[in-house]
This record gives sequence, C-alpha cells and structure tokens, in this order.
Amino acid sequence: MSRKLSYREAMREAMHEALANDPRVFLMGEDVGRYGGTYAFSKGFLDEFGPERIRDTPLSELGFVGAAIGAALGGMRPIVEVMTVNFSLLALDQIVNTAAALRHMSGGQFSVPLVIRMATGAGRQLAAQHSHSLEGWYAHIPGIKVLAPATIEDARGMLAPALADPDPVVIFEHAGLFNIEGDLPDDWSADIRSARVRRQGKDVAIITHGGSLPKALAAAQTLAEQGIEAEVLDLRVLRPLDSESIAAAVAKCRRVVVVDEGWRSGSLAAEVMARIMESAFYELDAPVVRVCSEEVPIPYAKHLEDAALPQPEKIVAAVKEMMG
Amino acid sequence: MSRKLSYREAMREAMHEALANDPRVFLMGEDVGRYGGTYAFSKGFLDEFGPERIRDTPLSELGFVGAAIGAALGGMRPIVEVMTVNFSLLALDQIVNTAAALRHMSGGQFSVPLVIRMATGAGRQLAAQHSHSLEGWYAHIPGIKVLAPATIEDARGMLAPALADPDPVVIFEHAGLFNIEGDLPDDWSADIRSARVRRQGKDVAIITHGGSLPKALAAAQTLAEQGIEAEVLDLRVLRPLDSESIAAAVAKCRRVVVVDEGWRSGSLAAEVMARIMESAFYELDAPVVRVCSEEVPIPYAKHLEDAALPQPEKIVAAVKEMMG
Amino acid sequence: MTDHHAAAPPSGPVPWDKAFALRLLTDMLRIRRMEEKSAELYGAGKIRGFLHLYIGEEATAVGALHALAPDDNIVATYREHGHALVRGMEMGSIMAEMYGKHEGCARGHGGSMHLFDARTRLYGGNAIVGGGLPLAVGLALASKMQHEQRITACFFGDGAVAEGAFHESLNLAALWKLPVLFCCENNLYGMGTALERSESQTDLCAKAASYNMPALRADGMDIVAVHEASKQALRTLRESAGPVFVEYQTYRFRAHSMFDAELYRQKAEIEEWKTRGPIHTFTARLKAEGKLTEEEFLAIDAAANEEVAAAVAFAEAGTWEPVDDLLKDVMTPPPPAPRPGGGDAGSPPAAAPCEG
Amino acid sequence: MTDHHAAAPPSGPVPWDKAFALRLLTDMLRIRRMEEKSAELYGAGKIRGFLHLYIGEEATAVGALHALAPDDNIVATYREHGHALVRGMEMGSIMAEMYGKHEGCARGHGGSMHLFDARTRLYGGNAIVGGGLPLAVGLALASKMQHEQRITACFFGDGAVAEGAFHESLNLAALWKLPVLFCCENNLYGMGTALERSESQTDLCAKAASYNMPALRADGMDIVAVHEASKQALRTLRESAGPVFVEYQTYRFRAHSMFDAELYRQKAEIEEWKTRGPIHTFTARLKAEGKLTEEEFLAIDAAANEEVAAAVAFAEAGTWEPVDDLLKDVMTPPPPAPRPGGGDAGSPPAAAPCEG
Ligand SMILES: Cc1ncc(C[n+]2csc(CCOP(=O)(O)OP(=O)(O)O)c2C)c(N)n1
Ligand SMILES: Cc1ncc(C[n+]2csc(CCOP(=O)(O)OP(=O)(O)O)c2C)c(N)n1
Ligand SMILES: [Mg+2]
Ligand SMILES: [Mg+2]
Repeated sequence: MSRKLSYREAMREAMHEALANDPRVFLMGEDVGRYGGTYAFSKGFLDEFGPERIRDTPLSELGFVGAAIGAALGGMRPIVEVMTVNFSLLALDQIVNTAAALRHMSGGQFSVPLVIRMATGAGRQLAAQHSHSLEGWYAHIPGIKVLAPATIEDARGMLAPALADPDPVVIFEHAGLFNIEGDLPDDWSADIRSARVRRQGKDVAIITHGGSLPKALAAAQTLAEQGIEAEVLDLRVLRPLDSESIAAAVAKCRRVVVVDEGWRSGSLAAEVMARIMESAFYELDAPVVRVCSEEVPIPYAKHLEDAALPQPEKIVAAVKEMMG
Repeated sequence: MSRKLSYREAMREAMHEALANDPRVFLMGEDVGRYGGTYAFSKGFLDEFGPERIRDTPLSELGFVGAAIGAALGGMRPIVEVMTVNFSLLALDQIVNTAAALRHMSGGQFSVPLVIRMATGAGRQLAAQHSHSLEGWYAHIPGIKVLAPATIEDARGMLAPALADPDPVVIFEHAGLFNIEGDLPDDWSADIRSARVRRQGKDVAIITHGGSLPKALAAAQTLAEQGIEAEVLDLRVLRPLDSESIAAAVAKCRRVVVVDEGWRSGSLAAEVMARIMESAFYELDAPVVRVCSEEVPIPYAKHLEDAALPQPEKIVAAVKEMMG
Repeated sequence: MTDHHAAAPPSGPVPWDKAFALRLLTDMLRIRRMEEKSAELYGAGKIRGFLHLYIGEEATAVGALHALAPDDNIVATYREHGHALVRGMEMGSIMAEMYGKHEGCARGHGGSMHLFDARTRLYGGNAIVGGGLPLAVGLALASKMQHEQRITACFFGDGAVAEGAFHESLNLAALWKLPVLFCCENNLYGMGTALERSESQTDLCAKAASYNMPALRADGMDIVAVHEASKQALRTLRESAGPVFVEYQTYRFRAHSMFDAELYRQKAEIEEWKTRGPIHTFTARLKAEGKLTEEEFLAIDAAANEEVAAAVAFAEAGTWEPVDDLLKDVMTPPPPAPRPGGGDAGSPPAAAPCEG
Repeated sequence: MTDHHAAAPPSGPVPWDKAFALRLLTDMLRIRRMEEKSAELYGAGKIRGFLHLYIGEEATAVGALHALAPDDNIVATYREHGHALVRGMEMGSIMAEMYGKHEGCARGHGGSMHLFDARTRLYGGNAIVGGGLPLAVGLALASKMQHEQRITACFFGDGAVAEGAFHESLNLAALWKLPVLFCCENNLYGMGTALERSESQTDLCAKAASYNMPALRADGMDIVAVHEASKQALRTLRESAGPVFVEYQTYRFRAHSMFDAELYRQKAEIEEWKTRGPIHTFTARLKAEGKLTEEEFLAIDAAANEEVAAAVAFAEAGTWEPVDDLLKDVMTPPPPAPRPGGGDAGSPPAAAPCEG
C-alpha cells in the first residue's frame, strides 16, 4: 500500500511528526511562523505548536544559526531553516567554525545535535544571487553530515534520523522538487548513510543528487529508447559520500557520467570523479565525464538559465559521446 | 643579478610599489595601520602613506570587504586585507554575491577591480578555527581570479597584475611561507595566468600550490636521492586553472600525485584529478593519487597537527606506492 | 516628519511650484502604472522569477530621489523598479530587463531584482537583504577619497536593520564620516515578519543614534514630507560631513512578492493604510490648492499609460541574447597584449563604471 | 560604576567578609601566576600557537564569575584562561591543554584558545571574534524553553562590538527576552586598534540601549565594582526577564598575543593603567581595612605558585594523544544498531553536553 503526496507535503509531515513526538524539537527561521514558511512547508504549524516552538527570526542568518547551535548544545533539538543556501553564506562562519568544529575542538566533550534545512538550486529564473548550488562546499566540511533528499520517500524519511543524529546535519532541498508528487509506500524507510540506485542499467552509470535526479532519470528514459541502459545512482548523502555504492556502479557499468548542478570547477562532481580515480580507475572503459553548471552567475532569462544548467539533453549527449 | 629577500619583504615591496605608483591604490583591513599589519606586511606604511590610504578597519569583515567592493566600483583600486581566510567566511556573501556576480549580473556595465589578500593555511598550532585552507572554495566561484603565490618571485610579482586586472582577484598567502627567503632575480616577472614547473622530472608529476610547494620540493629531493625524478608543478593560479600545464605534466610523467592542504573530500586536488580524468585519462600509467589534509578540524597539539597535514614523508610514500 | 504610526493628514500647503509638484506626481503615477502592468505581465508569464512591487511606497523613492543630484550614487534592493525609473532610466529598458530581453538594462541577466544603470549611477538592484549597505559605504568612501561632492543614497527595508551588514555599514560610515544617505523604507514588514517581531527596538531612529549618526523620520505616505525630510537630511549630511539616517514610514499595498498569501496581516490594516495612499492624497491636495485640475491629472495618467504601453511594446519587440554569449561577461575580456614583467602595473585598466 | 577613563580610586570600604574578599584575591592571584608562568613556558616552546594573556584584567573574570551560580553557562573568547580557572577547572587540566597533552581539558585539540569544560559548563574558548555571542543566545534560549533558571554569561571584547554577530545577537536576545549576561571586557583595544578607531559611538552602553537592553558600566580594574555591578546586572536580568549588558572598563598590561610589538600604544599609557592594577590595589585596600596581613598575602601567593608548579608538573607528565585517534572525535561514534525505517526518531541520542 502507498499514498500519493508531494515533496512539500512529505517534508511537512516529517517536521510535523518530529514536533509532535519530541518536545525538544522546535523550528526556527525567517518566516516559518506567521508567513507559513517561504515555501509553505510549515503552514499551520504556528497555530498548532505555538510561537515558542515555531519561531520566526529576524533577518540575521549568522545570529540565528549560531543561536540554533547554542540551543542544540543546551539540550534542544532545533530544526533551523535557512531560507535558501544563498543566504547561508552569511551563516557559514557559525557552521564551519562552531557547529562542525566544536565536538573535536572540545576533545569530544560537546556535540551539536542540530538540523539545518535549506532550499537550494536554480531553475526558477531567480538570477545570480538566488540560484546557488553549494552542496559541494558543505560536503567539504569535516564534522557535519550533508543530505540531499530528492524523492518523496527521502523528503519524508531523512529528517527523523537527521534529528536523531548527535552531530550537525545539513539538509539541502532543491526548490525544483517541491511540487513533485509521488507514491509513498507504507513501509517507507530512509537511512542517512547510503546512496541509492534509482534506475537499474548496465551500459552507463549516471551519478547525481538532488534537483538533478529527475533530469538524470529523464535522460535515462530517452537513452533507453535509443537502446542504452543507464543506471541512475542518487547519492542522497553528500557527506560522507557512499564510496562503496559509487564503486559498485562503476564496476557494473564501466562508464560514468556525473551530473551536478554546482559550477563545474570544484564541484561535488569533481570529488566523485576523484574517488573513482582513486578506487576504480582500472574498472573504467572510458574517462568519467561530468555535466555541471556553466561557470557563470546564473542569469535570469530563461533561455540563458536553461543553457547554464544541466539538462536531460546535455546528459544524453554526454552519454552518447562517451559511448562513441 | 639578484638579491635576497623574504616572502614578507617581497609582498611588502609589491604593496609599497603599488601605493607609490597609483594614487587610486589603498590598503584597508584590520590592523594594517598602527599595528603594522598582523604579519608586519605593512609596517611603516601608515607613516609613509597616511591614514587615508592605510586604513585600519573595525572588526567587520562583511562590512569592510563590501566597502572595498564599493570603493572599487567607485573608481579606487583597493587592496583589502582579510587577516586570514578563517575570517573571510564572514565576508563570503559579499565576495560571492556582489564582487563575483556584479559584472555579469549587470550585463557587463560594472566591473570590480578589487584585490583581496588573505593569509591561509595551518602548521603553526593555531587549532581548528585558525587553520583553514579554503582556496578550493574560492576557486569554485565564477567571476573572480584566485592566486597562490608560493615563491619570492610570485610574492613580489603577482600583486601588480592583480591590481591591473579589472575583475576581483583573491590572493592566498600561506602563513608558513612568510619567513622563507630566496633570491629575486633582477629580471623577475610574474603573470597571473599560468602554472609553473618548479622542478623538472620525468617519473612522476607532483602538482601542488601555496604552502605545500616547499613540502613537495622536499619530497622531490628525497625521491631524487632514491632515483625517482619528480617534476613539481606549482599551480600558482587556482582559478582559472592552467589545464594545459597540468596536461603537459601528465603527458610527460604519466604518473601524478596532487598535494593540497585542503581537506581531502571536495578539495582543489579533486578538481585537478577531475581535469586529468577529463583530458589526459589515456596518458596515465596509474591512477592519480592525492595527499591532502585529513578530514578533521585541525588540532592544536603539534604531533596531531602534523599528522593532519600533508608532509614530505607522506608525499614520498604516496609516490613510492604509486611507482610500485 | 511625523510620529510612528501617526495618521495625521499632512498640514500646510504644498511648498512647491506647480511644475515641480506635477513632476513628482507624474513620477509616482509612472511607477504605479508600470508596476500594475508588471503584475499583469507576471500573471501572463511574460515576467518571471521574483517580482516585488513598490505599489503604495512610491512617495518614498520619488520624494527622496528628487532631492538628489544627478551624479549622486544610488544603491537599492530587489524592490527597485521605482528607483530605477525616477533616476531616469528608460521604462523600456526596465521592462525589457523584466522580460529577460537583450535590450534590458542588464541584457536580461538580472531581471526585476537586478536593475543596473551606469549612466544614472544605479548600482543595483540587490537581492541579498542588507547586501547593498556595505557597497554604498564603499562608493561613498571612493567619493570622499577622490574629493568628489557626490553622495551615495542607499535604500533598504526595515527587515535589513536586523542584519549584521546594517550594523557594520552604519558604524563604518559614521566612523569614517562618509557621505551616505541611509534611506530606510520602513513598510512595517520584512516578508511576513512584522517589525516588532524583528526588532527589540522598533524606533529605528534610536538605532541610528547608537552609531552617533543623525537621524530623521518622515511620513513615507506623504510625498511632501518625504521630499522635505530628504532635503533636510542632505543639508545635515553636508554640514556634519558624515552619514545621515532617514526612516520613511511607508506601507506596501501588495503582497511581498507574487508568491505571498499574506497570512500575516489583516485586510483591515491594509485598507486603513490605503486611505493614506501617496498618489490619491497628493492629487487631492494639489486639487484643493488649485495646482491641479482633473484634466491635467487625466493627461498625466494617460501619458503614464502610454509610456507603459510603449515600454511593453519595446520589451515585446526585444530579442534574446544569443546563448553563445552566455559566458561573455563573467570576466572582463583580457587586454590585447600580455603584461610584461618587472612589476610596473602598466596602463590603467578600464575604469569602473564602464559604460557597457 | 564609574565614568569612562575615570581613574578615581574606589570609594568606600570593601563590602565583603574577609573569607569572600580573600577568595577573590586568591583567584586573581591564581590567574596572574598561572599566566606569568604560561608566558615563560611560551618562551621555552612548551606552549605554542597563539597565547593571549589576561594579565591586568583579572578583576573582571573573577568579579563577574563569582556573581554567577555554579550551573550557569559561560561562553568566553580566546583570552579565557582566567575564566576557565575561576569556574573551577583544575589548573593542571588547563596547563596540560596549553601543552597539547592528552590530559588537557580538550585532549590537546584546542590549546590556549579553546578551553572547554562540560562539568563547569564552559562552552569555550572561541577564537572567532564575536563568534561566541550567537552561541550564548542559543544556550539561553534552550534554558528558557526548558524552564531552567540558568543564565548564560557571554564574555567578549570591545573589538567584537563592531561585528555583525554582536548586533544580531543582542537583538535576538532582547527580542526574545533571553537570560544572557553580555559581559563586554572593554580593554580599549582590539589588537592594535583603539576603540575610537573602531566605533563611531565609543559609549558602549549607548549601543546596548539601541536594543532596548538595560546596560551598566563598571570599573574593571576594581574587583569590588566589578562584582557589585555584576550582581546588580543579574538582579536586573531576573527582574526584567531579559538580557543585560555590562561594560567592564579594563586594560591589558601585556601585548595582545605573543607576536605583538605594541607599536600602537604608549609605554606611559600602560604604566598609568598599571598603577590601577586590580591585584595590588585590592591588596592595599584589604590591608588598609585590616582584612589582610602581609603574611596572609604571602601565603596566598605561595599557594598560587605551588598550584602553578603542580599544574606544570601535571602537564609535563602528561602524554600525547595517540595519532591513531586523530579522527576519533570528528563525529560522534554511530549508535550500535542501525535505525529502522518508519519515521520514529528512536531512542534519544546522547544529550549535550556529553560528559566525554
Ligand atoms: C540575506 C537574506 N535573507 C533572506 C532573504 C529573503 N527575503 C527577501 S526579501 C525579505 C524581506 C525583507 O524585508 P525588508 O528589508 O523590510 O524589505 P521589504 O521587502 O519590506 O521592502 C526576505 C526575508 C534575502 N533575500 N536575503
Ligand atoms: C572574526 C575575527 N576577525 C579577526 C580576528 C583576529 N583577532 C583576534 S583577537 C582580535 C582583537 C579582538 O579585540 P577585542 O574583541 O577587543 O578582544 P581583546 O583581544 O582585546 O580581549 C583580532 C582582530 C579574529 N580572531 N576573528
Ligand atoms: Mg519591509
Ligand atoms: Mg579589546
């Protein structure tokens, strides 16, 4: 049995459950309360849980993310919503220098059980300052976990283990996914450790995450119509990366395309390629290629934005060129 | 002919020259004036150039880096010193969302002729919050150039072309290099486009930059004594990367070790490996390996810090393992 | 200048000659009509992304900007259509930008939130709340260091006051005595967050005092109050040779953006503020004083509508930037010859702003 | 409470019984002797990295911390040896940490700038200027939400006041009425930058007012003034059920860190401040009031020196953390069994602070 719901509803349900089950959990961030959440993820929560636990913050990303870290240290289980990754740049100092470092720096005395959620990605014509995909940056930071739920099941399921985790967890939710709908099986489950194969294939492995997953699946569909069976691996957990699943995909398909909405140079895709280089070099039949964003501040005009981002056609083209 | 000077003196001379030659150039940052510069790079400047042009700033990294961007827009040529990369996290929003994006976002109407200098790196037992190596993050941002002078010549020579550049340039100066001394030839020159071979070799290419360059050269020396001739390529320019020089090193040596003080996952080293994967895969005799920092907030105790960072011995070991 | 929340009608006659009064009325109407059309075009899918309307707040930009000199610098937010227009940008260039067309002021790269114009010294259109403040400080620093008379006017919302960027910028400007006019458009909400849920001190002028910065407050619904306060602020700025803070108390009649369900405020509150709408109150005042006839008003309005129609036509007729140019303006194209070594900085680079 | 720069001698008798007075004197001496030794050990290469001495400022930490309850939270800066000691950490544990030994409070991971102690609720030791302020706000938020009586005392320097983190934190704490005692240790310099070159408003209490936050000022060289002001601040905090700002006007007698050539201040200024040294002035006062004899003083001092010697011996005898444990505490070790699906958050994770 299963039921249909949207990504937004799934995440909302997950937060609702966490708030209902654990009095230490609370939600804070800009416009999570009266406004109902910038993306309506917390609509109705204020009425149900009250202003103490659904806490509208002033525009002070550094301050309120730091406060969430402190609240976690103090025994609470905050979910702090940084509206989008773009604004999280203002809070990076607290995330890197406090949340991520505190446990090790204190010799293991303190841990920071904090969940930071943020929307990420481009595709809605929001232009240069509102279209970043910086998951790769976050995945570089020791001391935190980084998640990228890209399916209904993961939107529903990854929050609980993230909250149960004693260390900081950053969850990236691609804004292009919020309206997707899908079936949630009754026996859904989600860990925050492993990558997952979203489509079986044997000719080429497409490794991706987040908002690029639907694009990868669309490309795989097109390729299938042309006789190429692509496996699609959804990384899901961006730190620590599931190297085993990556290696398994390489071993199975021997050809790999990495799809990542980050800018090409220094992208998370580069890290995936480096891992393959390190551990599965001899299994490759061809060099791994990547389909990333062009190295440009994302432009507003639709045709330019489309050209700047990974697209199914580009993935198909990359696969076909690789297949020779 | 040549003369001997330290990295610190070389950079100081470069700044002095810029200040003396161009009235639009000024230096701003925390303690650049009365204190004489945190690392004494600007000692004496306040007396010589006055407080208008040697401008001590309050502790407000976001504000004064943003102000430097504005001053550049307004016709000046600021050199803004962010004491260390660690504190630059507080200013990242202005660097990413304003300095780097402005030209493209404005349709080419405005450019930002700004130079941002910062100390980077670990190795002086300054612990988790004062030991970052985030060059890789900066090298991910379209719209800026990223430099890493690692020699006396580059410390002396890269500032002038950086100031002459119409776009923002970020210069990373590894704190471990400040006291090195060397000979500056009278006919020194420095571009801000190309990587440079610092040692010729044929058996393996060690690709590195910044504070890891002396370690790579030390490793090469040890290897030479054991009959392995390592080429050492200093990237120098971290964005845009000089792919041609990288490819040439691969073609020549067919084996590559990348050395980078960034944390391993998502390091700049990963990008170098990805580039080699993309463009020189078939020239490799063995998979590229990397020697990076361990994925830990850098600890204070010397033996732990040493263990966390790349070291000549680790480079030697990596090369020897690769050579079989 | 009025008290917080004061709804008192403006007192005294409009202190301006007819031509100037009508100029300001005209500019308010031009913004209003342009934005009403923009909302419609958003509904039709011609304009996309985020669109933040200034409807209700027109007196602020019009009154403040008409107090400035043509070569002063402007820094604004994502709610800046009005500022761009009043500064003298062609409406067609604005509209084309919102369409994403090559003929837009930023060639379609920026859209509604990122209007830029080197000619009128509009340095954006910034979509990071508080992001423009440090920039304005730096522009003013450059003016001061170059002994220019230029001042920099920086517009931002009440929501921005909580940001660290506000604090650092006001301190820097006051510490270094820079010619910045900090123009706070206090419309009582930052998205859905009311000022009293954002600031422990809701008297924003009291905040300015903590930087030793002169501050004044104006009824932002009254163009006369706005303009006179702005002139006063500029006099203070020149006398004190340092920055000045002005709070314009205003209200947005529309949603924060096109996605906002407005759950956070009451219809009645909006209606009450609408009775103070800057255009109809000023129109009524001018008529009462005999400075405006109904015909004149209709003519002004018709002209505004015509300008909008022409702007839309211009945008519609615009072209799409070739995709091949995608990367063209990420960096400035390199100079013809490579630099020689030896440490000479060579010929000066293109000055900024560079007339693109 | 005195005026800025006032050098007036403290008035009135010491309002404490002998035992308490000597306790505070003892703590000041313990800090002084520990730090003098630390400086020596730095010269000998036993302590490395950055070392920021508190010498001259001891009255602040001692007077303020003795006003707090044992289970209040403390957040401090990189200049926190004194705070750690007064809170009740073993001197040996502090010294071993500065040596980088496994027996240090943070197992040698943190060093001088990062003293942490779960038992005494010391949440660091933060080397990012202003970095501790948001953390303190959050700790206080947790206390409030959990209906604890606990307050959080947050120490920071005058330099931190210019940071955006200061602004955002004070606003949040005041807006949400959180039990934070903001303890500003105003030693007139942030590294080499004098307060008047860092703040347009050098009256820091005036800054607090801009958040609607009660503020008081104390002569930080006078332990009586510090302690009484701190108690007063705590009363205000409880009455107003919100944060309070206290400015302690103090001075550091030594360089900013071991690398500082002190080009930015005059010898004469330092000497003048030294006449107000918190230890010798308090000693003289107690003697004058007959609360202390020279023998008693010498005994206290000797005990402090012995404690230092023992701490050094402890640190010397300490061991190095095995390199194999390098990655051990980056993340909390995973729980024994993997979580089943179904959305139940399962058994609660280890509470923080976890007694490591
Ligand atoms: C740093 C940052 N945080 C959050 C946002 C999302 N956001 C856009 S506008 C806005 C409200 C700003 O309110 P205010 O400054 O009062 O300006 P107004 O929209 O009322 O004109 C918010 C929260 C943003 N753009 N930038
Ligand atoms: C964000 C940040 N910027 C710069 C520094 C470098 N730095 C360390 S201490 C210091 C001065 C701080 O002064 P203050 O807050 O007055 O404290 P004090 O050292 O006087 O106790 C500076 C600039 C830093 N650690 N963090
Ligand atoms: Mg507002
Ligand atoms: Mg200080």
